[in-house]
Amino acid sequence: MNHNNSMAIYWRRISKNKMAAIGAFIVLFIVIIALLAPVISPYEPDAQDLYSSLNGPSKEHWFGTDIYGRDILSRVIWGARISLSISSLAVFLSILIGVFLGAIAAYFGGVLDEIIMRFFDILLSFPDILLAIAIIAILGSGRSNLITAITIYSIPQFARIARSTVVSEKTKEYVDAARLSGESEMNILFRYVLPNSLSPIIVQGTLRIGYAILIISGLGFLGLGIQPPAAEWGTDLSIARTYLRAAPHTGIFPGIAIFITVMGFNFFGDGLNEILNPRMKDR
Amino acid sequence: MERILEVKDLKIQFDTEEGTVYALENVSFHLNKGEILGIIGETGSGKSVTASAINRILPVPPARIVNGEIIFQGKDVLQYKREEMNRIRGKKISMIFQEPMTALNPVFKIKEQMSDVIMHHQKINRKKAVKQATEMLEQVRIPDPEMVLDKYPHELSGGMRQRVMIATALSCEADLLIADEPTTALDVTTQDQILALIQDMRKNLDISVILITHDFGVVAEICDTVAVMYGGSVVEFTDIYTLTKKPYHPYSNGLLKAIPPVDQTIEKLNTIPGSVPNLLKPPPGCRFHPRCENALEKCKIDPPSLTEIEENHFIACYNPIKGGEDNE
Amino acid sequence: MNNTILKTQDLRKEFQVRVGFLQKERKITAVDNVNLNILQSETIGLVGESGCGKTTLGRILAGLLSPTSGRFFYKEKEITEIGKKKNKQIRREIQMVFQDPFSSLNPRMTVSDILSRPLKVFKIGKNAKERTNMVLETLESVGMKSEHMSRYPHEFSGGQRQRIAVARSLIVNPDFIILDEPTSALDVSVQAQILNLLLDIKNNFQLTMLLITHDLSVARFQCDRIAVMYMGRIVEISDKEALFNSPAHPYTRILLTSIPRTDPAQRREKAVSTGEVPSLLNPPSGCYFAPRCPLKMDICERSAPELKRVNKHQTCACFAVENKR
Amino acid sequence: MNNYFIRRLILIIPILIGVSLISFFIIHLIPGDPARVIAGQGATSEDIALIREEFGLDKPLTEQYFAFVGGIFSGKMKSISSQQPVIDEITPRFWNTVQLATFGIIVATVFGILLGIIAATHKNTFVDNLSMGFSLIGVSMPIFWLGLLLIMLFSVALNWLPAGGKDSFISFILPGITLGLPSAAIIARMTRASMLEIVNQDFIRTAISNGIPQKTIIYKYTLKNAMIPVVTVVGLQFGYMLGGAVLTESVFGWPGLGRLVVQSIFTRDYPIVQSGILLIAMSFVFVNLAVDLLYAAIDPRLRRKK
Amino acid sequence: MKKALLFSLILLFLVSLNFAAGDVVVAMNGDAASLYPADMTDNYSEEICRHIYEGLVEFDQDMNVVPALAKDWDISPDGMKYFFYLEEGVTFHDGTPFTAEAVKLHFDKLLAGGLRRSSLYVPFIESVEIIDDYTVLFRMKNPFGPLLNHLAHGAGLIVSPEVLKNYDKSEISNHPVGTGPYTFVEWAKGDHVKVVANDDYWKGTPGLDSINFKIVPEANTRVLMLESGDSQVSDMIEPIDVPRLQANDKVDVAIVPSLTVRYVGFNMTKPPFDNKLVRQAANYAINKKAMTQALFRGYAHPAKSVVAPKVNGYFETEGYPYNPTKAKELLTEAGYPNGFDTILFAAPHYQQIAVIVQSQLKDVGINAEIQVYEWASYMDLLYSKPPNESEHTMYVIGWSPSTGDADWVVRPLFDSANWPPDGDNHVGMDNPEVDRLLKLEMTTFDAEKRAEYLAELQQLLVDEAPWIFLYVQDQMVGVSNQLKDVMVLPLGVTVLKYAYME
Repeated sequence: MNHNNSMAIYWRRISKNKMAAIGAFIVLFIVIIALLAPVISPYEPDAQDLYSSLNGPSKEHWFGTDIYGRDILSRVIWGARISLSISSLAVFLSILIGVFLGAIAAYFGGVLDEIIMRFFDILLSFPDILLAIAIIAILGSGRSNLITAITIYSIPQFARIARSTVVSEKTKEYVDAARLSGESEMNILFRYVLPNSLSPIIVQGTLRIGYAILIISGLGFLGLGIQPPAAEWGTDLSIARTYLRAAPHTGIFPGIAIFITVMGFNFFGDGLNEILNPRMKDR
Repeated sequence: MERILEVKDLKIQFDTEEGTVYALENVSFHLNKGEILGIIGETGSGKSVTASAINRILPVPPARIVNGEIIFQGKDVLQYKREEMNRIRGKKISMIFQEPMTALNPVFKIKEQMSDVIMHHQKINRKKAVKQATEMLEQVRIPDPEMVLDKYPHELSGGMRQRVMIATALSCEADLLIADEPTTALDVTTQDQILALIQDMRKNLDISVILITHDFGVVAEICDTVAVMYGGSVVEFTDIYTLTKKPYHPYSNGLLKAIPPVDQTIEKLNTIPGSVPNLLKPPPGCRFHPRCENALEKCKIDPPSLTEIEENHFIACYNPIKGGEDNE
Repeated sequence: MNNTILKTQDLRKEFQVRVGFLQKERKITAVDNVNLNILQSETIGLVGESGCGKTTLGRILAGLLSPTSGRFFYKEKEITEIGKKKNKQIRREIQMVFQDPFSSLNPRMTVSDILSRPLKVFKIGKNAKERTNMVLETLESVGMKSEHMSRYPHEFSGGQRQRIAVARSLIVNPDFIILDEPTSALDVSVQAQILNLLLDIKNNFQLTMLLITHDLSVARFQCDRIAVMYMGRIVEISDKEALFNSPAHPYTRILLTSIPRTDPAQRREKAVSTGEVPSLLNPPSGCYFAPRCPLKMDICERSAPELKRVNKHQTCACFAVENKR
Repeated sequence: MNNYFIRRLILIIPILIGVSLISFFIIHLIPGDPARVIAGQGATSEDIALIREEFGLDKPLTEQYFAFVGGIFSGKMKSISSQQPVIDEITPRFWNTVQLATFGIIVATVFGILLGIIAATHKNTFVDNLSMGFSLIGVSMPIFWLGLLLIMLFSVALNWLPAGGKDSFISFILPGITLGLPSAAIIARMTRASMLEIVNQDFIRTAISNGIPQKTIIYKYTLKNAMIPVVTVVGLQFGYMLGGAVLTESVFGWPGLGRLVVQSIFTRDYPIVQSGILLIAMSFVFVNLAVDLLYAAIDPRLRRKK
Repeated sequence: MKKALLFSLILLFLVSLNFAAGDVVVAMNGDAASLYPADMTDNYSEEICRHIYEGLVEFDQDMNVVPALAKDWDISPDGMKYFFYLEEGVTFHDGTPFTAEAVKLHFDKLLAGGLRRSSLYVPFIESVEIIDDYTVLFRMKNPFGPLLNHLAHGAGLIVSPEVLKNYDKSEISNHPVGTGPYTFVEWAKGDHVKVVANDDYWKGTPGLDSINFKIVPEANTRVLMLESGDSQVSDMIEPIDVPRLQANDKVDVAIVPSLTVRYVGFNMTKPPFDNKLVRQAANYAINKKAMTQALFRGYAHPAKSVVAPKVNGYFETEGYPYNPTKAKELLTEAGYPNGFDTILFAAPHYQQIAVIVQSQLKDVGINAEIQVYEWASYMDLLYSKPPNESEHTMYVIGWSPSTGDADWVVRPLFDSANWPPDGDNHVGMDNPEVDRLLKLEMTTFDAEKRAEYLAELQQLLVDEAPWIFLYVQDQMVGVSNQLKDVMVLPLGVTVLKYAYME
C-alpha cells in the first residue's frame, strides 16, 4: 500500500498541525507510561496496607491510598495498560468487521446493502452504554467480554463510515479504469477502493478509542468492569463515590488519568481530520 | 475615454500552511467606461484573485495585499473601510460567478434573496423590492418572473439560475459588473444566450463589464479590450483586434495558435511546452521564461514591467515577437 | 479496407429515477435506439451538449454499463454482455480514457504499478523485467520519462496525468479506444499537447478511436467523421468537412453558429432565443428538437425522424431536410 | 410534505419490530433465573416453580414474545420483583428521564449552538481556541466523573444544591448540567464545523458581493444552512440522553428509566428490562423521525418536488 | 442579570419551606418492594410495615419478644399448643374490629402457602383455631422452641380481614390496613411513602403527626439532609461519615450491631476444602481486625460464631485470631506445603471483601482468582445445583435471621436435609452430630436447655470451620437529637412507633 516515503510525509504533516502534535504527544506519553509500568510505578498495584487505608496524598504516596491502602499512583499507571489495550484492541476489531461489512454493502449495493444497513439502524437505536451493559450481563464481566461488548456496539459506526466513503469512492473513474484493466470486482474493492477510503476511518478510529476508554471506565464505575483486583480507572473511581467528603483524592486522580488520555486521543483525532481531508482548512 | 477603473502594480500573496503563495506578481490594466474588458488566462494565472480583489471579497487573511492600487471612480478601493465597501458592493460594483448550481442560497426562495439585496441598498419595503425584482427578471428575459420568484434554486435549470444571478447583481444599477467565468459551466447554446444578455445589459444599463474567462472565443466574441495573464502578471494588454492581429507576447502568441479553430482544419496544433508554474516556488524573473522560446538571459533575472510599446498596446517582455509571423 | 469494427443495433439505455421509497419510479431514456457503425482505424467524434447521452453511450461500448435493450457487435461478434461476462480477450481490445485526470488514476499506486497491473492481469510479458521494459517503452511513447515511474499521481500536473491514463490504455495494445472528453479538464496549452499526442498515437498504432466531446473545434481537429447527439438520439452523422461547411441538421447549424469565433472580425448576430434543452423526465413527442427547430413542420411533432443518407458524406434524421431535397 | 412523513413512518415499522425482537432476546440470553432471585435465600424449589409459573416464565419463548409484545402497555404484564403492572413501574421512571433529558438537551443546545457560532465567527482567534478547547474538554471528560466533581463542589463543599434524588426544581440543576455538558461540547463542535463549511460556499460569496451586511449573512444565510446537520446531532444527543443517561442517573440517584433497566438486568426482571429497552429504543427512533421532519422543514430540497 | 435574580429567589423560597414540628422525614436508602407483610423479604418494606401493622408479639430494642396485640399467652406442657389472649377494643384503620377471627384469617393465608414468608410457618404450625373472640389457639406440628420469634417476625404483622378478603396478593400491597400507630396515606414508587398518625390508636395517640419515608439512594445526600434538618432520620450512614455526624451537636448516631454474619463459605464437597485443616488454615490467614478497620473504619466486630451476638441463643466461641504462621503450618500438615490455586466467587457489592481475602490468602500460599457474578447469576451459582455438582469453591456471602433466633441460622445453613436446590446449605455440611443437635434445639422450648444445645452446636460448627468467619457489621442510623425514643433494631429496621419530637 503506502511506501515509506508517504509515511514520512504524514509524520511531517502531523508535526506541523498544532492539534495533532499535542494529541500525538499525550497519546505517546500515556503509551510509554503503560509500557514502563513495572519500572516506574513506585509500589505493586495490588499491594494492600489495610491500616493506612484512604490516606491523602503524602511523600510516600503522591496520589494517596485507596480503601485497601493500595498506592493510587501505581494503580493509575497500571490502569493505563488496561484502558489502552482493551480500547485499542476493541476498536481494531470493530474496524476490521465494520469496514468489511460496510464496504461490501456499499460496493455491491442492492438487497445486501438494505439488510446490513437496516440491521445496523436497529442496533444503533440502542444507546451504546445500555447495549454494552446487556452484552456484559450475557457474557459476564472480564477482559475478553469487555472487548466483545465494545466491539459489538462500535461496529455499526465504522460500517456506516466505510459505506459512505466507499459509495462515493466507487463512482470515481479510476474504479472504471481498473475494470477496464480486467481487475475482478473483489480485487477492485480491496486493492483500489478501500485503500482510498481509509482516512475518515483512521480519524474515527482514533476518536473511538477515546470514547471506548470512557465506556470502559463507565462500566467499571457501574461495577461491570474488569475482575478485581485489576487496576482499572473506572472501577477505582467508583469507590470514591462513598468517600467524596472524607477522601476526595480517591475521586480526583483516576478521573484526571481518564480525562487526559481521552483528550489526547480527541486532539490527535481532530488533528488527523484536518490533515487527512484538507477541505476542512480554509483555502 | 473616461476610465472607470484603473489597477496599478497590484501584488497579492497568500500565507498558507505549505508556505507563501505568490499569487499576483504585478497586475496593471484599466477599464474605460461602457467597455467590456476581457481577462484571459489559464489555471493559476491569478485572474480570479484579481477579480475578487477589485470588490474586496478576497478573504484577508490568508490573502495579503503587498502593494498596488485599484482606482474605481477616482478613489482607491483598497483604502475603503468595511462599511464603505459594503455600501458600494452590489450598488456600485457587483459580481456574478461560474457555478450556477451553488451560487444561490438553497434554503431561501429567489424572491427573498433578490428582495434582500434591493431592500438593503434602496431602503424600501419588501413589497416594492419584490416588484422591482420582478421587473429585473423581465429585463433578463425570464419568461414567467412570478413563478420563478416563488421557486427555490434547485427547482431552476442552470441557465435560468445564471439569469437570476445577473438580475440580482444588476438590480441596484451597478456601474461595474465583474463576471468570473459566467458561462464556463453552461452548454454552448445557453452560453450564447448569456453572452448576448451581457451585451444587452451593457447597452441598456450603461454599465462597464470585466469578463474573466479561460476561453479565448468568449473574449473575441464580446470584449473590447483584453488583458492576457500568466503566472500572476498581466503579460499583454490591448484591444481585441490588435491582440488577434499582432500578439506580441510569446505566451499570447503561443496561446492563440494552440486553440483548435472551428472554421478550418489544420494538421498540427502549436503547443507551449512544459506546464503552468507552481506559485509556491515561482521561477525568478519573467515567470514564462521556462516555457518561452524567445527567453533571454535577462528574462531569467528580473521580471519585465508592462510598457506601452505601441499606442494602446502594452506588453511585459524583453524580446517580443514583432513583425514576421503576423497572425492572419 | 474499411470494414466495420463496431456496430450497434437499436442500443437503448433507461435509468430509473427513484425519487423515494414510495415515489412512483420515473424512467429517463439516456440512449434512445442508437444505430452507429465505426470503421476500422477511423476516428469518429460523438458531440452534443451535456445530458445528450454521449458519455452513457461511450460507457456502454466500453462495457462499463450494460444496455437496457439492443445489441452491439465487435468484429462481427456480439459483445452486448461484455460488461457481465469476463471475456478477457475482448476486454483487452477495448480501452477507455476518462475526463478528469485527477480521479482516473488510483492515488495510492505508483505509475509503474498502474501500468504494470494490466500486464499482469492480461498475462502479457513473460517476466517482471520484460514487463518493466514494456512500461518504460509505453511511457516514452506518451512523452514521459523513466524517472516518473516510481512517483505517485498527486506529484504530476493534469496534462502529465492524462498522458499516463493514455499510456495505461495503450499498454495492452488495444484495437479500439474510447476517449471521454479527454482534454476538457485541461488548459488550452496543455490540451494542444494531448491532442497532438492522440494524433501521433492514432497513426503509429493504427488505432480506431471514438472521441466524445462537447467542443466542436476539438472534434474538427481530431476526427474523420462526426456524429451529433441530441437528447439520447443521433441526429446527424457526417464527414468532417461536410459537417462544418454544410451542416445538414438544423440543431447542428445552431450549434455551429453558437460557438464563439476566435477572430473578432467574424462576430455574428447572436441567437436571441431563450429556448432550453427540455428535461428528459418529460420529453416532447415526435422529434425532440421540434420545440426549438426553425424548420418545424406538423409531422415533426407526431413522429420521430429516422437517420437517412442525405449525400455521399452525410446522413441526417430530419423530415424538413428530407423533403427539401 | 405529508408524503415524506408517511414514507419515513413506514420505514420505522421494520426497525421497531427488530428492536422489540432484540430487546426480548437480549434478556433471555442472560444467565440467572429471575424466580430464584425473587425467592431469595431460604426458598424451596416449589416456591421457585410457583413464581416461574406465575410470570409465565415456563412457557415457550415464542409465546413469551407475543405475550410481551401484546402485554407491554395493556398492564397485564407484571414486574417480577415488584409484582406491579409494568406500566406503573415504567411510566413514572420514563417521565423522570424525559424531564431530565429535556433539561439536559436545553442546556446542551443553548450552550452548544452559542459557543459554536462564537467560535465560527471569530475563527482562529483566542475566542475560537478557547471555546473549542472547552468543547474538547466537554467531550473528553468522563460523564460520571464530571458528576462526582460537581457533587463534591456544589453539594458537599458549598452545599448549595442537593447531591442527588429528584424532588424540586433545584434537584434538576446538577444532573442536568452533567448530562448536558458533553452534548453541548458535541453540538458546539458540529455547529462550528458546519458554519465554517457553509461560510466557504459560493452562495455566501454571492451574498457578500451583492453587499448584504455581515450580520444578515451570518445569522440568516449561514445559520439556516448550518442548522441542518446541527439538528441531526441535537436529535441524536437527545435520543441518547433518553436511554444512555445511566451513568448520570446512577451518580445522582435519579429515578430514571435507564437506571431502572440496569438494575432490572441485575435482578433479571425480564418484563421491566424488555419493556424498558423497547421504550428507550422506540423513543430514540421517534426522536430521529422528528429530526428528519425538521430536516425537511429547513431544507426544501428534501421536500417532494411540486 | 434578570435570570440570576429570579433563580436565587426560588432557591431561598424552597430552603425556607421546612416542616411543622410533628412531621418527621426518614431518609431511606431504597424503596419498599411490597407493603403486604406476609409477602415481603426486604428491610425497607418491613420498616414501613412495622408502623402500619402490629403483630401478636414484637421485638424490643434488645430483640426480646414482648407482648403487642396479644396481652398474654400460655404454652401447653408438651409445647404443642399455644393460647394467645388478645387485647380488646382494638380496631383496624378501616374500622373493622381486631378479633381472633382476624388473626386466624391472616395466618391461614400464610399457611396456605404461595407467599414469600410461608416457609416461616408452614413447617411448624398445624392450624390456627378461634377459642373465643379474644382467644386464639396455635396448634403445632411438633414442639418448636423459637415460635414466638417467628410470630414477632415482620410476616406476623396482621393485615385487616376486609383487605385480605377483597384483594388478591399483589393488590393487598397497595391497600395497607393494620392496627398500627400510623395509617397509610400514599406511596409514590421510587420516591416516598407517607403515613399519618392514627388518632384512635389503642395505645393512645402516637408521638408524631406524620412520617414521610423518602427514598434517597445517595449516602451523601442522606447525610446532608440530616445535617440541614431536611430529614430527622437517615439510615445506612457510611462509616466514614460517622465521626463528622457525632461532632454535630444537633445530631446523634445510633450504632447498633446487625444480625448479619459476613463469611467466606467453603464448598466442603470439593477438595481441598473437604479437609478441615485447610479450612482452619484459611481462617487463621485472614486479619479480620485490619479488614474491618479499612472497610468500616472499625464499625464491625470479628465474628466469633456462626450467629451474630444480638441473635437469641448466641454463644461466643474463641474464634480464629489472625495467625499466618499457624495457617502455613496447618497447610503443610494438610498436605499442601506450597499452597494451591482456587477461585473466590463474589457478588458485586462483596468485591471489596474478596479483594482483601484474596490478598491475605495469597500471603499464605493460597492463590485465589476472584470471579465477580451479578446477584442473579450468583444465586444461580450457589442454589441451582447441589454443592457436589456445583462449580462454587469459595464464595463471599452473609446470613441474617429475620426471626432474630439462632435456629433460623443454623438449621437452614447446616441441616444436611437443606442442601440446594432446596435449602441454603451450600457449604454442603453433612454431619450427623450437627443434625442431632439441630433436632434437639428445635424441639425443646425450655429456654435454658435450648441455649445449652445451641452453645454446643456453635462450638462444634466453629471447630468444623465450614466458613472463614469474617465479621458482624454495625449499622449506623443518624437521628436528630429532637427526636426521642427511636428504636433502631439489629434486624436493620428503624421503628418510630413510640418516638416523639421534643
